[in-house]
Amino acid sequence: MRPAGIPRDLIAMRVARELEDGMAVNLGIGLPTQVANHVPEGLTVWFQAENGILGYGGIAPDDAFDQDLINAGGQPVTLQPGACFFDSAESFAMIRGGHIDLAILGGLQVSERGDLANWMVPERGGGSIGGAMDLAEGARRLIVAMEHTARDGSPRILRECTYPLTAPACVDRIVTDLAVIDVTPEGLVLREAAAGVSPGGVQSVTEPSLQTADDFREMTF
Amino acid sequence: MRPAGIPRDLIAMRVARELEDGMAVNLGIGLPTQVANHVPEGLTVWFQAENGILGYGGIAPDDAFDQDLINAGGQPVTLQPGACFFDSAESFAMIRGGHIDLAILGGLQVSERGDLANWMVPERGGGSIGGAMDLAEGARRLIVAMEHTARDGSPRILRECTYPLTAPACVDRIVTDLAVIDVTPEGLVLREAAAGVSPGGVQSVTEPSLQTADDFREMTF
Amino acid sequence: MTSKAFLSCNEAIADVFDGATIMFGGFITAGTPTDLVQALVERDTSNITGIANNIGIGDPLDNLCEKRQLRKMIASFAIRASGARQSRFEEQYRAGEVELELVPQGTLAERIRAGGAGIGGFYTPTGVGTVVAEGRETRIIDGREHLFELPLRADFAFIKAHRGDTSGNLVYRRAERNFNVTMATAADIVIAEVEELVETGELEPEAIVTPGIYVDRIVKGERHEARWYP
Amino acid sequence: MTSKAFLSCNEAIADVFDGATIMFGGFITAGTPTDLVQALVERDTSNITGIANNIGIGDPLDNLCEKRQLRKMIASFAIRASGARQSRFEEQYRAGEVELELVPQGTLAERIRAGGAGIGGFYTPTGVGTVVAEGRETRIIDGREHLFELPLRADFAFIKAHRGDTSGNLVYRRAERNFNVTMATAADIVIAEVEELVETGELEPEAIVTPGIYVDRIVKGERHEARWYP
Repeated sequence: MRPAGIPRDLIAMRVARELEDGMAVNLGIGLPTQVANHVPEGLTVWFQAENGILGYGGIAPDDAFDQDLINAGGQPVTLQPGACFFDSAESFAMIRGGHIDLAILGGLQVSERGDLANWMVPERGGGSIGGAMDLAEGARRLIVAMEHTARDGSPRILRECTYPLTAPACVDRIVTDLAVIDVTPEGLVLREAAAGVSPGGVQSVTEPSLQTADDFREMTF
Repeated sequence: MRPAGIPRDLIAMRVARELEDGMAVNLGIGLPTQVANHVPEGLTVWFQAENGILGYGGIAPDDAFDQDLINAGGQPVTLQPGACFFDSAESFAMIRGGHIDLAILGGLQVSERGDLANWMVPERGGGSIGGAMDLAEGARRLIVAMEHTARDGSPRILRECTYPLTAPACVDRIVTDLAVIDVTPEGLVLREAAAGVSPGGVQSVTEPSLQTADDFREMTF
Repeated sequence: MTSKAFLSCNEAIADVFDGATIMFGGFITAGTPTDLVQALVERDTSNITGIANNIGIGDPLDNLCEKRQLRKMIASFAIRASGARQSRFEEQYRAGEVELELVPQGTLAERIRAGGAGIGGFYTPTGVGTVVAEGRETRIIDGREHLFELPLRADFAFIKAHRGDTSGNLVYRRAERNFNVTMATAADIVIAEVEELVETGELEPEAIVTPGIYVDRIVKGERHEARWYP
Repeated sequence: MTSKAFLSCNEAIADVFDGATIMFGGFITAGTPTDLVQALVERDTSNITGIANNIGIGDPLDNLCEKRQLRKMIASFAIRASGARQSRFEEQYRAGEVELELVPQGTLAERIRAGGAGIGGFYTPTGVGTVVAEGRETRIIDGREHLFELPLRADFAFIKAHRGDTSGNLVYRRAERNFNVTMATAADIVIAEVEELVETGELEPEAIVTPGIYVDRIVKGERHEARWYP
């Protein structure tokens, strides 16, 4: 049986602990978006929206909706002091040129080599690439934030992705409702697991084999 | 003997008659610069300086020198209503992308095919390309404004340029102190000559043979 | 100078022809040329190839599907990976009635920039090792694989800015710039919709983002309060 | 957030090493990082490869030639075609003491942009059929010959803006932008000199031209009235 994981908001809080002062960070659509609401006290993080904002704050309350002040998912956002605007070509120059310290993207599947698939469910067809391929190639560090398993309980961390890739070998760390897993040249390393979840519990819903880190510990937020 | 030509300022005035309302025009260093001071009454011309200005006016009086408001030759300029600023990458995107209707450049030599040499005198070495190569490739129309002959009286309009090229087959029209000559697929066509100068007089200081246009006439300003 | 101002969107787009390729600026709710697109819907122009970042539920562009005016879209965001409500474009796409060329957003922006900047082509690492790279020319530069990409241009660009002057200079509000700025450089005829149209000289030179020479026609539209559809 | 402000130019450039490649913003008198260059002269750093639009009489960069700090310049404007007075750079160039790589200005700007934008290389028609093309890879695209150009990056960029905040956001005055804006994206360490240094939040978001994340260090310099040398 699949171990019980932490709620989505706690995944966002765990990911938010990866933020460092002064970082430029791009948040993908969906779960990653919530990270903006959990920036640790005292840190300044420059959230970049690929539609042309650097320095947005959290998601804006609904009654403060400004159609010209949205993130790449279309959600209304607020502005921090020092924010600025630019066009899409400049925005992707920033992304492709390695100026984004950290991208936090949602995932459908991640392979043991760190291949990411997050833009298309083949059964459903179509798909939307958006900025994901550029971010996966261009960001200095890439964290995938996702549910550990698909709705039917099948693993999303696989030996090989079966969905079309966003980029090969691009993921550095995976944060799920069950665990924090690093992609390393030696394979996947389990660094943390949710309270009450054992390494064996994580492995039972993960296709490739996980090494348990020497300093393996419980996820904290 | 070389026919007597018009003064440099009249060359600039003749070139200024090529300006049309709303045109984006880049003026090269030297003689072309003076064209900005002869815009026909009632026309709005957008002078582009490749260092990042669109919409400068004439050369500024010396006591109005602003080091941040210079043309690509370093000369102080004034601003017209509707002027704007941009960086060098954007400026050359504008030039290379075909958004400059007319470039007016100085010349050292022009060939009968319209090759231009204007950035280096081999005897002197070194040379400075500046924006000339991009302008010669990118502007929709290119007029060369120059003295008809070198200081020693030798022709500057040649069968082949002997100086290093700025760009091959880029010149549309040549305006000199003696004549207005078009580069056409059929060769050089003499359209106008300065008052008192005959087609034969122009030909005597021009290496390739000139066809005289059916509507050949005296240069006016 | 002759003013570039047009009195109505209908007049500003009067020569848009069947089969035209049209770039549409805007990103979801920000910087969308709503009135120009509506005029295109009313004009009934058909067989359009559209180039835009996105087409989805609530986008004015989706209205072009009502009378099947679109032949093809080149976009980065068109079909949702999640199973939410379908746009009309998505319905027509799934029925095989409209073509879709999906392009990574940064590659789309850079191809348009190249089209406007006289760049013959460029290499990007984006898309390497994905379906985007299938059958495509690649090159190793500095040890890293890159895809070769060609410039993109259009017959028309419909763009939106906050303020503009009668010479075509444009100023954007907040995140309105997105694809508008680059598309203004890459089409034969560029038509700008602005909320406020002022005389030449009223915009601060340092504040102008799109130089007027890029814009052929400018027309005052209305501000449409747009909502986000999650 | 930790402020990026440094108290002096000397401190801001303290880790510039012998043999470094340095981009210098500025175009003749506009947007030149005069105080940073002067600090470099005083620091005696040697064997520098400089990348700049121009080096000539009256340019602060020419002062680097006094103690022969330059090994090589990559520039578009360095040696005058006319026979006017020579800069120290020109003297040393003619004596074979310093190297010069002359690049068309638009190609120089675009190569720097590519270096900052993660573009692996690009094709430009500029330089085809000239000495610039000698021994170079060319390609016919859409019937027109193009040259292949590679990106350009540096260890450091010294840039100048009018105002900046302690997060590194920059605003330029008039034609100050020139190469400063693009160079800010293409060096490992970017050091900005500004005439006025303000707190983060004091600059209007729409007015910021260089986003702060590109700038590593910012220092207040003096305004130097520069003159044009015809």
